[in-house]
Order: sequence, then C-alpha cells, then structure tokens
Amino acid sequence: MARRRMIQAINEALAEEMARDPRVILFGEDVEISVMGDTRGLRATFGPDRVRNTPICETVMTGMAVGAAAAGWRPICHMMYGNFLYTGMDAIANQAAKLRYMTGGQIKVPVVYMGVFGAGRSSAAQHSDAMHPMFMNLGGIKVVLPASPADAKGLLKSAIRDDNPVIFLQAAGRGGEAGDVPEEEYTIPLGVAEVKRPGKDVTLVAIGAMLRPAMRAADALAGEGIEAEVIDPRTLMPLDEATIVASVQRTGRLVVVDEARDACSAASHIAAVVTEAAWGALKAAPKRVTVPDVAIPYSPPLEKSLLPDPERIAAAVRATLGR
Amino acid sequence: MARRRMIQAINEALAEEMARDPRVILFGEDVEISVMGDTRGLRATFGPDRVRNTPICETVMTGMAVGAAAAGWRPICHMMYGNFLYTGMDAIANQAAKLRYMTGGQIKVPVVYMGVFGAGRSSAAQHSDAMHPMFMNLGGIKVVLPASPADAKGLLKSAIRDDNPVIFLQAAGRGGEAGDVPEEEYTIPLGVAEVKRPGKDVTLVAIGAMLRPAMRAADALAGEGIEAEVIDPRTLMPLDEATIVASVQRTGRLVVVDEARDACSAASHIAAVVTEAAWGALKAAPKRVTVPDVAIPYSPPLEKSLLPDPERIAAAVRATLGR
Amino acid sequence: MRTPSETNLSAEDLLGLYRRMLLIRRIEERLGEDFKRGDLPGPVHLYIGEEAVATGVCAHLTDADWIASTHRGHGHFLAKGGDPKLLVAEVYGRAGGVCRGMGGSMHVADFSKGILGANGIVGGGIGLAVGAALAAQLDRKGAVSAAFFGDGAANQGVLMEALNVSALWKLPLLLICENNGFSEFSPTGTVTVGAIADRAKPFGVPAAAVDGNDVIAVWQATNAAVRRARAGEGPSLIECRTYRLRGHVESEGSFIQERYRADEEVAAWIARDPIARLASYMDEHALAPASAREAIEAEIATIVAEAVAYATDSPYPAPDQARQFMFA
Amino acid sequence: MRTPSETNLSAEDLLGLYRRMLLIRRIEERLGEDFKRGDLPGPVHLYIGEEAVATGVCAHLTDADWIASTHRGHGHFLAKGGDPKLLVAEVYGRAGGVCRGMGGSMHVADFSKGILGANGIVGGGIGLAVGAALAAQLDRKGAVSAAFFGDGAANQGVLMEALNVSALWKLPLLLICENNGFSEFSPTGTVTVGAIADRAKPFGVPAAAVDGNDVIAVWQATNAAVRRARAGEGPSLIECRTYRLRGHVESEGSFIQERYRADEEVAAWIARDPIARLASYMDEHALAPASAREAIEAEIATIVAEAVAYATDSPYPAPDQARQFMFA
Ligand SMILES: Cc1ncc(C[n+]2csc(CCOP(=O)(O)OP(=O)(O)O)c2C)c(N)n1
Ligand SMILES: Cc1ncc(C[n+]2csc(CCOP(=O)(O)OP(=O)(O)O)c2C)c(N)n1
Ligand SMILES: [Mg+2]
Ligand SMILES: [Mg+2]
Repeated sequence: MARRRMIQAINEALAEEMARDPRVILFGEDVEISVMGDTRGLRATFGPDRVRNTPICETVMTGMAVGAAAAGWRPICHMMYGNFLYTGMDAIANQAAKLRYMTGGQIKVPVVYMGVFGAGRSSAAQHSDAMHPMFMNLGGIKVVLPASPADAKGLLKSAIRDDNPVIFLQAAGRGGEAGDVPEEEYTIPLGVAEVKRPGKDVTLVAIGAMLRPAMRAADALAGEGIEAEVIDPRTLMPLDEATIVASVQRTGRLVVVDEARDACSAASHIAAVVTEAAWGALKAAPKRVTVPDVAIPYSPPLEKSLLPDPERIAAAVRATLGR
Repeated sequence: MARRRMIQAINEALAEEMARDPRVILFGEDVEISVMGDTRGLRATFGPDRVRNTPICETVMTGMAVGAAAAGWRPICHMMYGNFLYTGMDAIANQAAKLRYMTGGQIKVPVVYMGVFGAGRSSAAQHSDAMHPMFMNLGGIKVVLPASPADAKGLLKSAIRDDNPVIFLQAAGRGGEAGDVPEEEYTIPLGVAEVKRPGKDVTLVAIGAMLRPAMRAADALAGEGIEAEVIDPRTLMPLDEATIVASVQRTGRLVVVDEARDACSAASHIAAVVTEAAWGALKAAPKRVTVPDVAIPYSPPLEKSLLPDPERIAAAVRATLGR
Repeated sequence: MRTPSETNLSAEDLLGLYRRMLLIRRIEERLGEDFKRGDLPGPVHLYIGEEAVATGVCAHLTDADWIASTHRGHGHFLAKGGDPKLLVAEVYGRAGGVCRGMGGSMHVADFSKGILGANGIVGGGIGLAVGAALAAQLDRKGAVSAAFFGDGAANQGVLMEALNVSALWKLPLLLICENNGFSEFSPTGTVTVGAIADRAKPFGVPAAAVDGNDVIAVWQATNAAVRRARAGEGPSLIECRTYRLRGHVESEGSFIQERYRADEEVAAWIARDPIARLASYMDEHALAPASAREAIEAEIATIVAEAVAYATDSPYPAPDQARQFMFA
Repeated sequence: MRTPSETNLSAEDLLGLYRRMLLIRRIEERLGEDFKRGDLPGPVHLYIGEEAVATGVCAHLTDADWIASTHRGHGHFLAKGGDPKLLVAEVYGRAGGVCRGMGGSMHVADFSKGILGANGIVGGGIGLAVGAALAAQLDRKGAVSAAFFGDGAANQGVLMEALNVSALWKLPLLLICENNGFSEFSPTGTVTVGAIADRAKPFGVPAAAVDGNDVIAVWQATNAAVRRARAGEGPSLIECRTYRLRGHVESEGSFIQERYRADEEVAAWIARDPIARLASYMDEHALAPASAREAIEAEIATIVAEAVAYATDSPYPAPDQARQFMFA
C-alpha cells in the first residue's frame, strides 16, 4: 500500500491507463497545468497530441468527446467543475447518452467526463451543486462517485476501459484527503458496491463525500450499541442493488446519505428500490439524509447547516430504531 | 364549460395573461407561426415587441429570459421540444434556479420555460425524453406537468403569475386531446394535487400523460372490485405531499406511474417520500410503473413496449394487493 | 455553371453525381408519398431540392472519412454511400433498418460508412464532427470530417466554438452550411444577421459561398477544402445557397395555417432544380446522351422498389429489443 | 493618452475616474491580504490592474442601466456604484453582505444599482445582459445593458448567439471584452484564434479594440457605444486589452506548480498600471494637483477601513437563513 491523496490516485489512474492504451486521450480547460492537480504531468509524458488544453467551450467539448469516441478513440473530457457539465449538457444528454442506443448498437461510446462536484468549500451556489441524480436519470450514462483514493483509482481505471459514457465525479472536499492505495495494478468494477463497515442493526448507504460523516456517525452509534453496516455504492448507475438489498434483508433498516438535493435524489431512488425489494424484511421506514431543495450558500455556517453531518446521520439512524 | 384541445387551452392561458399583464413577453423559435399551435395568433394580438421569434440559440435564450426577468419583465421562453432544454441547460441550472437564492433574495425571477416532452409519437430518442426529474432535483425551479386542457390552462396562468422560474411541460401525446375548460376566468394554484377519481383500495399517482392510462387501469380494476384513488400531482415541485400521503393513509397502498426513466424518477421520489410519511399505514411496498433506464426507440412496437400502459399499471396495482 | 474544361470532372464523374442526386430524389419522393399515406411512424424532413450539396461534398469522401448530418439527413446518408434499403427500412421502423428501427429518420447512421448519423438537435452534429476530425488528425491517415448544418443551425453558438477550436488545432474539418433560406418557417433574414460564410473570417478559416444548386460548384469548393484538410492545413467553411422544395417537415400541413413562402419563390427554385440543371448542362456540352440518364432513372426505380420491398418485408423489431443497446 | 482637449473629460471627471479606480484597487488589496491571512471563506479573483475597464465603462452608466459581471466581479460592482461595505461584508460571508452572505465574491449583485451580479459561469453574464438589454428596449427609457466578459469567455458560443440576436433586434447592448491575456493559466493565443474584436464583424456590430489600461480610451470607446445603444442603433463590442497583476485566483499558489508568466511580462504591465498612468497624465497636463490625489487616497483609506469594520462587525447569518430565498 502507498499513501496517496485522492487527486494523486486519480493522476495515477490517468497515467497508467494512458500508458496502457495509446487510444486514450485527454482534453479540457487547463489540463496541462492542471487546476485540480489530477492531470499534472500528463502532457509532458503523453505529448501534445494526446493531452490538450481546450478553449473555454463546454458545448463543443462534450460533443467532440462523443465524435472522437465514435471515430475510434477513447477520450477523457475533463470538465473541471461539475456544474460546467450543465454548460455542456446538450451533447451529454442528447448525444452521448443516446448515440449507441438510437443507432441500434452499432457503436460504443467510450467517453469519460470528469468533474469535481459538491459543497463544503464556500464555493457558493453554482460551483457546489451535486448533480449525480440528473445523470442517473439520463439512461445510457454510467455514474461513478468514489469516496476514497483507492476507490477513485480503481474505479477511474475501469471507467476509462468501459465502452460506455461514464461521468466520474470527485467530491470537492475530498481531493486532498489521503488514503492507502494498492501498489500493484488493480481495477474496481463499475456497478459493485462495497461494505465499508459491517453491522447488523441498520444499513447506512453513503454516497461519495458522505462516506466520511457516515463512518463517523457509525463510530458514534457503536458507542450506543448500534451497529450500522455502512455501504458505499461507488457506482450509482448501474447501481449495485443486490448488495444493498441483501444488507437490508439482514438489518431491516435503511438510511441513505446523499449530498444531492432531496427531490429525485439518489437517496430517494435507493430508498424506493430497497423498499420494494426488501419489503418483507423492513422494520422501519427507510430514511433519507440529504440537502434541502435549495442551492448551496456561500457563508460557512449556512453551508454547514445544509450538509449531512454525523449528528444528522446518527439521528436518522436512531429514528429508524425508534430511539 | 367549453370544449378545448390542450393546445387551445394553453393558447388561451397565454393570451389571457398577456392581455392582463403588459409585462408578460414571449419568445422562442417560430412562436409567431407557432409550431405547436399554442402560441398562434399572439404576435398579431400583442405585437412584435412582446412576441418574438428567436434564432435557434437555446444557450442565450434561456439566459436572456433570466436577465429580462431580473430587469423587471415576465418572460415566457418557449423551448418547443423539452429536449432543447438540455441545449439551454446552463442558464436554467446555473442562473435561473439560483439567482434569487445566491443574491440573498434581492429579486424575483418570474420566467416560464415551456416545452413539449415525452414519448408516444415515434419521435425517437432525443425528442421523446421525459426530463422533469432533472428539473425537480435542481431546486429553485417549479415544475408543472398538466394532464388535461383545463389543468393546463389554470396551471399555466398561475405559472405566468408566479414570481419564480417555472418549467411547464406539456406531454407530447396530449396536445390534441380535448377536454372541458371553464369559460370563466380561473387559475389552479401550483403545488396542489387533484384527486381525479376517488377510491379506497389503493392510491394511484399518475404524472402528466400517465393520467389517461391510469384512469383506464382504474376503470378495469373497478370491474374486478378494486377501487383505485387516482391522483394527479399536477405540480412536481413543489409537490403536494399532503394530498398523496393523506390518500395513502386511507388506502394503505401506493402505485406511482411516471413516464420518466426509473432511476431518480419522480416516481422514485414520491414513493420514498410517501413511504416515510405514511409508513404506519402502508400495507404493501409502493410500486413504480416507469420507463426502464433506456432512451425511447423509434419503431412503434418498441416504443409502446417501454411506456406504462393500463395493463402494466393494473398489474402493479394488483401486485400491491397481493393478487 | 462552368464549362467542362474548368471542372476537372469527366462525363462519367458527372453521371455519377447525377445518379447520386437522382437516387436521393427518388427515394425521398417515395418516402414523401409513404408519409402521406400514413405509412411512416415518425416525422420526416425531406432534402428534395438540396441534393447537390450532399452529393457534391460526399463525392470527395471515402468510407474512412466522417460526416455528421442533420434532421434532414437522408440525402447525406445516401450521398456518403449508405444503403437505400437500410435507410428505407429504418424510416419504416423495421428490424432490417440500419439502426434496427431504433432511430428512424432523424437518426440514420452507418458508422461503417463514416456516417455519424442524422441528428434531432439543430447544431448537434457540429460537435460530433469536430470530434471525428480530432480522431482523424490523431489517426494520421489523412481522413477528414464534414459537418452538415443548416442556416438556422449557424446561429447556434457551437458553430463559433467549433470554428475556434478547429482553427486552433488545424483539424481536418469541413463545415458545410446548407443555407436553404429557412429556419423551419422563419426566412433566414428574420433570424440570421449577415452572411454566414463571413462567420469564419475572424478565425482565419477560409470560407466560400457557393450556389448550392450547382453540384459542380459544390464539388469544386469542397475539392479545395478537402485538399486543405487532408494536407493538415485546417478547417474550411462552405456556405451552399439552396432551397428545400418540400415543406420543413412532411407533416407541416397539419399544423401550419399560414403560408410562409410565395408560390413564385418556390417556382423560381424549381426552375433551378439541381438535378435538371445538371441534366441540361450535360446536354448543353454534349457530355452524355439522354439515354444514359434514362438508364440511370430505370436503375434507380429498381433500387427504390427493392428498398421498399426490403423494408416492407422486414418485420417490426421484437419488443424486447427496446431494452438492449443502452450499454455496450 | 490623448491630450485633454480631445477627451471631453474635465479635470473633475478625471479625478472621479481616478477615485473610482483607486477605490477598487485599495478594497481589493485589502481583500487579497485578508485571503492570505485566511479570513475569507471562499475563493477570490482580483481585478487589480484592470480597473480602467470597469471604471471607463461604468462612468457612462446610471443605476437605470444594467451590467452583468464575471467571476472577477468586485471591480464592476464598485464601478457601477455598489457599496464597498456591502461588498466586503459579502466576501466575508456576513449577514450584512449585499447578498446576506448567500453569494460571496463570485455572486456579488445589487439589482437596485443595476448590477445583475458576478458570475461563476464563464460567459454566463452574457445571456443575462442580453435579457436586460431586451428589457431596456421594451422599457423605452433609453437604458442600456453591458456585459463584461474575459478573453477566455469570448470562446464560449454564447457570445456568437448574443451578437446575432442583439444585432437582429438592435438591442442596447455593450459587449465589453476584458482581454487580460489569460484564460486562467492559458495565454490567450494558445486557446483563442484571431482578434476578439473581429468576431463582431460578421454581424455588422461595431467593434473597437482599445488600450484597456487607459481609462480615457475606454471611456471614449464606451461613449460612442452607449450613445449608439441609447439611440436604438444596437449593440457594440469593445475589446479592452489589459492585464491582471495578481494571480487568476488568490489561492493559485497552493495548486499551481509551474510558472505561467515571466516576471518581465508582469513588470512591463506594472509599468502600465492604469492608476499610475492616469496620475502621470493629470500631472503632465497639470489637471489636478497631487494634493487632490492625496486627499482621495486618504478618503479611500477611510472607506476601506469602514468597510472592513462594517464587515467584521456584521455577524454570520443565522443558519436557518440557508433555507430561505429559494422561492419568492
Ligand atoms: C437544438 C434544437 N432547437 C430547435 C430545434 C427544432 N428545429 C428543428 S429543425 C429546425 C430548423 C432548422 O433550420 P436549419 O438549420 O436551417 O435547417 P433546415 O431545416 O432548413 O434544413 C428547428 C428550429 C431542434 N431540432 N434542435
Ligand atoms: C463555464 C465555465 N467553464 C470554466 C470555468 C472555470 N474558469 C473560471 S475562470 C476561467 C478563465 C476565464 O478566463 P477569462 O474569461 O479570460 O477571464 P479572466 O479570468 O482572465 O478575467 C475558467 C476557465 C468557469 N468558471 N465556467
Ligand atoms: Mg435552413
Ligand atoms: Mg482573461
């Protein structure tokens, strides 16, 4: 194991996959100097053909990623912040998500759109959005949200090898966070959740950056004699329903923590799916810990007041246990 | 009551509100000649200042609607097909939805974005998307989906008078459908659902174009002695949770019919909300009747196979009743 | 039209162009009738009258080159070598269609022929074509990529973005504007300021405005642009002035009440029909006997009949196909 | 710089411009220090070095006119008459901020002053400004709307869309490009083809490229554009060539490892500092005694101190405020 910050783990994944497959290319605004740090050094290693700064033009960027993929390359389109995905939404929703389907499976569309998303750094309303539910609803796009450096690396490598469009969203607050990353080559399959902490009393599904407060809540709850099983879905589309449902079959209780706004969140969807699949086992109503249906404010106490934290998570867990 | 097609009812709402409030303006591609028919005649009545054809430029259109609203007008931005909302997504998600919030409530943003959405006419993958869940998750945008001419008229009038951005989505398959529309002036408040058919055995929530197959299913079920209460939420954001929950408190059962793809659909959200709010009353797991997580195909038998129909709806109802 | 010596085109070449234009015309006339009879499930936007553009451009391209098309995409599909059978079956929504019935008229594509597909998004093909041009540049095999788009699409900001990035990277891109005078029902001048070809100038991208009903003019302008692109010198824009002789969409009679163009205007453009014009040109210069064209007409009648037969013989897709092809 | 007789600007006018530029400078220097000390919760993009642009443009505007700003928005806010107290408190995230702490540096707005707001979306202000220009046209009171945007933003397609629709409708719009030579860390030439001012030409929109560090030049170019707009003659584009003397974002030292510009380049632009230049100009032409500028300096020191005191005295907003203001 090697100690790596999230952003380094992502950088390694990019470098390894670009070395492995000469058809992987990367472009985006300032990817050469690397604003996020995740693309640092790639230009020097892989040259100006395969690693390109683009002008600021998200509309054509997202579209050209699709065109280049259709024409046989494997583009990684780095969008910097996740909310610029809205700026480039047209080609993502109308082209990337549908091109294979509407042409009867003639081609593969191996594109990865990368972006940093979510709140926690006083980046204010626009730059703090969590937009994964929108992409989950598009169909035809895989959605990946890693919560640790090791997962980020393994999932991104799979995303790059995947023959479908993938949105890879890295939580803004976690880029600098360090964790252990295997030194040998590995990948983590898309669509496979991981039990991050076993437990028998309640299933706690935590998405992306929410894993940390969920683990803290689980620690606190353990002190009260409540054993939460913490699951990180890691991929939201396709969703590993089986792992979550199997857990709820045992625990009978579900709390989902999601940094998205509540309405049509991943939390809502997971709750609905599990309710139907594990109905007989459920001892309490599944609960969602999400962000209210407002944008993210700038001022730290305001921002903090909206984001799920260990206290709110623990309270939701207790509520499902009738405590 | 007067007999009106959906598109006529919308046309009346536009004409009445433009006559009532001289600050209401309307622009969009070919709104003068009116591709959908809903804006027909408005140019002649209200003149070239207030009714304007735009070039094809969704990016600036959605943004200028916000700017004109911030500067004191009440724009209706007609987007023709709902999937062109993706093309103009940037200003909807990054500006319209957030401008009031991030400026501390300094202003109101009275914009209506109109579009025709959904499947059923072999318009293929791009033109058949149902994108209301994405807008429900944005926060800061009201989302309205009328299912009848009378509702369309009353809801659109409220949407135009509302001081917030509203997405008004008319189901593609229903434009030509006729219904009774009150002759006197009326509005229907946003955020209020309507019980379209009372019943005691199961609550059947049907969104937009799904009302018709849901009513047919209810008819068929009545023949089997199953009384479904059919509710049309009409507005999805804000959602009239109270009406739906109250119904489920009585019936103990819920089926939600939604033309959206399943993942993070309105159906998932409504199911999750109701499960939590009406847990004690629920006798069976809420069920979703939605579109699988794929785009809409062109060929009629393929398209038909994906859309909720009376049979699938009735089957879901029966399943909640254990039949 | 120019004299034969100026054109670089042999009589055989010209007959080839004639044949291609006529194929598009006859296939689409048939689809128009089919639509009227209620035989087509979805909307169709016909290319009739504009055949010289796709034909003149695609004559320079091979299967290794890419095109991205528009909602009015049958002509591009056929000009780039797409199979009429597969096209008609697709528009009929049959399992034997080029997209197995999944896409229909607005999404006909054949990647094996370099056809990235028709597109329901006005301007949507431009980004795809830029991406294919990037792929072609990286492949270093001299392939080019052409984006067809209308005068209406020229108002989409993606055009400016494409001009900038393709000029910056010297991508082998052809931006082919089909200026048919209308953006749906809006005459170009009511929604579009200035000359579209001029929009390339600030980016130093060579631009030409040509008579889009003159297949030879289109051929020649494209010839220069393709050479430039293959030589690594970057993108070009060609504005082809043309006219659609049919409605914007075949169904328009059912929802448009006003007349939006004068009969005289349509008549004037009928007189400039690109197919008849090429025929007269060949006659004038005695380049091919009328019998050669008659033979082509007969050959195409057979192709159309076979395509329709293939389509009607093809079953509708099995419903469970609708759940396939989302993920590879 | 021109001689006083050519400028239409009195000594008093010039001192007013000087004062405004200095106010922006001193407020931002303070915010820069605050950031370094860790006192600001979010990122800040400083306008230092570019003050002549906002100042020269906004000198022509009243509260009835509109501006839409960028991520680098403090200068526009102050130039358009925004209150320094409310600005500083906002960037501090306090309840007394102009947006009650909801927006921060990237969203400072004051609609009562015609300030539609800073913007986190590069190019995002352009659409808003077009809309305000439409509103102004409909209001028929002669108001105008100005969009500030960077050289980087000029590559967003929305600019072309704005040029087309504003020219078509003759909207009272000013498109003010602040070309500071960089799009974040990319030198303009590495991402932008051709001269930005030229992008207006295909639309027949008058365009000028001016020295953006010469407040008088900016003032004059804007004068012409505003007259045109108020007279109903439509939009103009002004490209102001300038330079940011600070980093792209104050935090950049923490994540950028490479140097992206030479010390000599920065030094050359420091020598062209718009504030010092206006001072020399006034000296050269004996337009105002140095003592007048000293008085302004002192006055502004007080304003800055008061603004900071106001901000630090202001409490953080109560948490429940976060759930307000979504819907009116
Ligand atoms: C993004 C988008 N906006 C609007 C439309 C609706 N629409 C379909 S065709 C068309 C007009 C296109 O005009 P032009 O580009 O000139 O092509 P033409 O139809 O004349 O061939 C419009 C507005 C669309 N399909 N996509
Ligand atoms: C739509 C969008 N894409 C990318 C960014 C990230 N970003 C912030 S500032 C910037 C550079 C802007 O350059 P320019 O327009 O020249 O303004 P300057 O910073 O030089 O004032 C970029 C790419 C953004 N904020 N919005
Ligand atoms: Mg056209
Ligand atoms: Mg710049």
